[in-house]
Amino acid sequence: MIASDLLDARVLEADGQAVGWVVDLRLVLDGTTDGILARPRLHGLVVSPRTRTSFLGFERSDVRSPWPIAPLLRRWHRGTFLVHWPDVARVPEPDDADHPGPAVVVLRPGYLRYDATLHR
Amino acid sequence: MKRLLAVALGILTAIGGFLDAGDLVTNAVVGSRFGMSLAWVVGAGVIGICVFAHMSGKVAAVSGRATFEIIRERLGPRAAGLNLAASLAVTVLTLVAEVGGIALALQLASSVDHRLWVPVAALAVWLVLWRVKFEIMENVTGLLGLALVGFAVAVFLLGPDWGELAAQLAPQVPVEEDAGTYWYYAIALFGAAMTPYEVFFFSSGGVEEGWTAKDLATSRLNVLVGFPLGGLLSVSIAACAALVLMPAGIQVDAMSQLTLPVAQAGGTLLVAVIIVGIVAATFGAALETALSTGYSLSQYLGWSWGKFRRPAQAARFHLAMILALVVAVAVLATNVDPIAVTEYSVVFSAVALPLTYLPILVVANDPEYMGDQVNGRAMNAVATVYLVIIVVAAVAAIPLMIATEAGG
Amino acid sequence: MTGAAPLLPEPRQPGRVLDARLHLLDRQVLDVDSVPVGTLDDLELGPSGPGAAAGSPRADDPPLDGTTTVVVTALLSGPVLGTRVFGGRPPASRWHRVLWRHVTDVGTAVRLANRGDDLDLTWTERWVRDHVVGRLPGGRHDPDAGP
Amino acid sequence: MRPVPSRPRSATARRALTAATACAALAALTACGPAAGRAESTDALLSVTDQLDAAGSAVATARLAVEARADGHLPAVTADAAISDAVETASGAVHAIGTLVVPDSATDQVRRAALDASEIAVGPVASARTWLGTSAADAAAPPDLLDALDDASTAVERAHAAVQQAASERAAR
Repeated sequence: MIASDLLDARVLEADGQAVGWVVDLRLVLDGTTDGILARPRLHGLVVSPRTRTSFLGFERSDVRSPWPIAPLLRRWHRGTFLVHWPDVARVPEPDDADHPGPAVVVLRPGYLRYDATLHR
Repeated sequence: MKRLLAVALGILTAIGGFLDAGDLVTNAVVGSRFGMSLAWVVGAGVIGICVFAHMSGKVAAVSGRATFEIIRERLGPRAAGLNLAASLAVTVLTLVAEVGGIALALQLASSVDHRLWVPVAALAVWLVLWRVKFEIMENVTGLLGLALVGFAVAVFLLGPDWGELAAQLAPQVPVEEDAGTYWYYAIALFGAAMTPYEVFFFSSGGVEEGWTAKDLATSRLNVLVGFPLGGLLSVSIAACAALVLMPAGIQVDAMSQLTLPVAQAGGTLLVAVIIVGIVAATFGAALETALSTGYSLSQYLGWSWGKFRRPAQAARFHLAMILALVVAVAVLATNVDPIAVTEYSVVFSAVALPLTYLPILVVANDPEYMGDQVNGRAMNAVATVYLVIIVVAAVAAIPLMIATEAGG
Repeated sequence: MTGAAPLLPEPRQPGRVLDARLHLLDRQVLDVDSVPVGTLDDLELGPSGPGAAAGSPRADDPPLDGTTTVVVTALLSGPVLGTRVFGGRPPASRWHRVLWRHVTDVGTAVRLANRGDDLDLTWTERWVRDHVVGRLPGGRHDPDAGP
Repeated sequence: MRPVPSRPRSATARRALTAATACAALAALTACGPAAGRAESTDALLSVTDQLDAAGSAVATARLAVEARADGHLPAVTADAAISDAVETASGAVHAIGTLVVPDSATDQVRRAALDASEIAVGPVASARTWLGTSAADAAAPPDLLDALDDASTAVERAHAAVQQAASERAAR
């Protein structure tokens, strides 16, 4: 699997209800040490209910300037949340020639939505 | 002298933006058709490029990341790729104009047909890119380009009625021109002042010179000396044209016409100085655009780049510049008018400028890159006003170009 | 907000938190001498465990989902860029991989412990050097050494 | 010497394209032939004025260069470059007016007069270049050359006025 298999994929709840798109992958460097750094573990998916584009990340940071770009983008991405990886039931199949179409991530029933803010 | 050399990067960058072959002629066209009534646009452009270049220089000095690296990081491969395509179109079109412009300028001093000068000019540009150290390159072309101060001297020697000249400064559409044409030229001048390759060159030049956070003062000095000087010279050219060519009923369409007001003001000597300045400016702009081609492509794709490395250690970067020069010579071999080529760069600038400005503004506010050197409130206020101006100008550029038939 | 329940606070994580797109993708990858070797075009993800990063992932690898712990095994560069721009997915055989264990730092750029020339992904640079630029006179001239 | 007098020529091409588009649009909208014809002829006249402007500008450029050269203010090679650019602009204007297709005979009459004026302009500009080549350094400009340039300038201005008058009459109709 590669990161872009997941990025921009549509996110569905178990009953098929669409909840947004994967805009980013949350990684945590707490795996076993591999070389110098710990190996990044896929901790969860950052899901935006409105848009696939999240190139500036204002909705996840505490940066409020420059006004009005930062507040506008933050507003545009309001409702962005984090789902933990164990709450993911199915991911898009790579090289899936039998099921062409938009890539889809399906969440487990009863999944939890966490705050996606990054703390420095 | 040392102070002067410290600002060579800013001077060379500004020359490439305000005084490249296309702009030399455009400034004279504007002066001969609109008098001084568009000088305010140059003023607005100077402030804009100062803000823009200051932020990109600061990001390069503090984070070590040049502008196109930032564009790729913030915009991702698609939007950055679009920007890359548009930026390459602008830089290569300008490079074509500059190689042709060097040849035209040499013709003014030699009576040898400019078509014969084209391969010589391209080879000379390549040799400098290949062999000359970055600092020597910027110092020599920057200092020789200062000979264009001759245009400002010419304005004084022409002894104009200063009151009348100042009265022309008010923004107004001359009776014999229509508003669409006026605004088309306003956008062309603004776009020329704020061409994206200036910040690619300026920020990468900072990296070439090894700037760190300690060099922020140098960066600021470069910005505050270089761009206002470039703006002043470009207004001087317009003033020369307004004083001599406009009353004579001359429409500027060739570089040679730039020498006429200078000859009237200061005679053969000043003409010689100006020709040296034009050769240096077009040569400097050719270096700037060729390098910007290499910088933007390398930074987007993660290639090793820079004149501080041996060419073999930045092989693809050098190959890209060689190919750009080959393209320039090939285009000029079709007998196209090198000055007319730049007319169309307005279109590509309209795409590239907002896509370059936005990521720089965003990163200049990001503490992960800038630490405590993030933009202050005043800087952000000015920068945001200019973001709006840039977007408006970009949206208006193409319809105005079509409506006025490129200012025809 | 969207009218949904308020979001749960995210517990503090025991290690450094990085968001792939925000902190890793499209950053410059620099070698041990700070020479750019590529951009980080994509990340390879694989199941955690010994030997996970040893070979390229294969088509018959079990599909990954929330029941498996997934880690970043390698940085990808090269042809992956084309598919990120235009869509699609390159075959795994065409990925240029740099194993995560070579990464020494993630900042405004990603730094590696290796020399760039030792990596597969710089083969075009070496090809241009050996066949074009290095062959031109002065191509290996040090700019600091004077003319 | 500039390779192509591209501004005037390409401007004509662009104008022709715009005219064609405008025509098509008008015809489609109103299905009214005469209206399209009128737009076409006004456009042609506009194009002729532009070319006359270019010819006048070339004459003025040559005159300024000759004066500066005679006063010893302009190096010979630079004056030569300026005047040869002017020759090219002037002959470009003749070519453009000469090949312009006009919709009716009245417009064609105006066009012919403009063509004559622009042809008159080319002569003195070209002879300015000849003078530059033959004269000893810093020789005073021969009065007949300056007179010829002035005459050319007057001829172009007169034609310009005539075309504008024709255009305004056309518009009034």
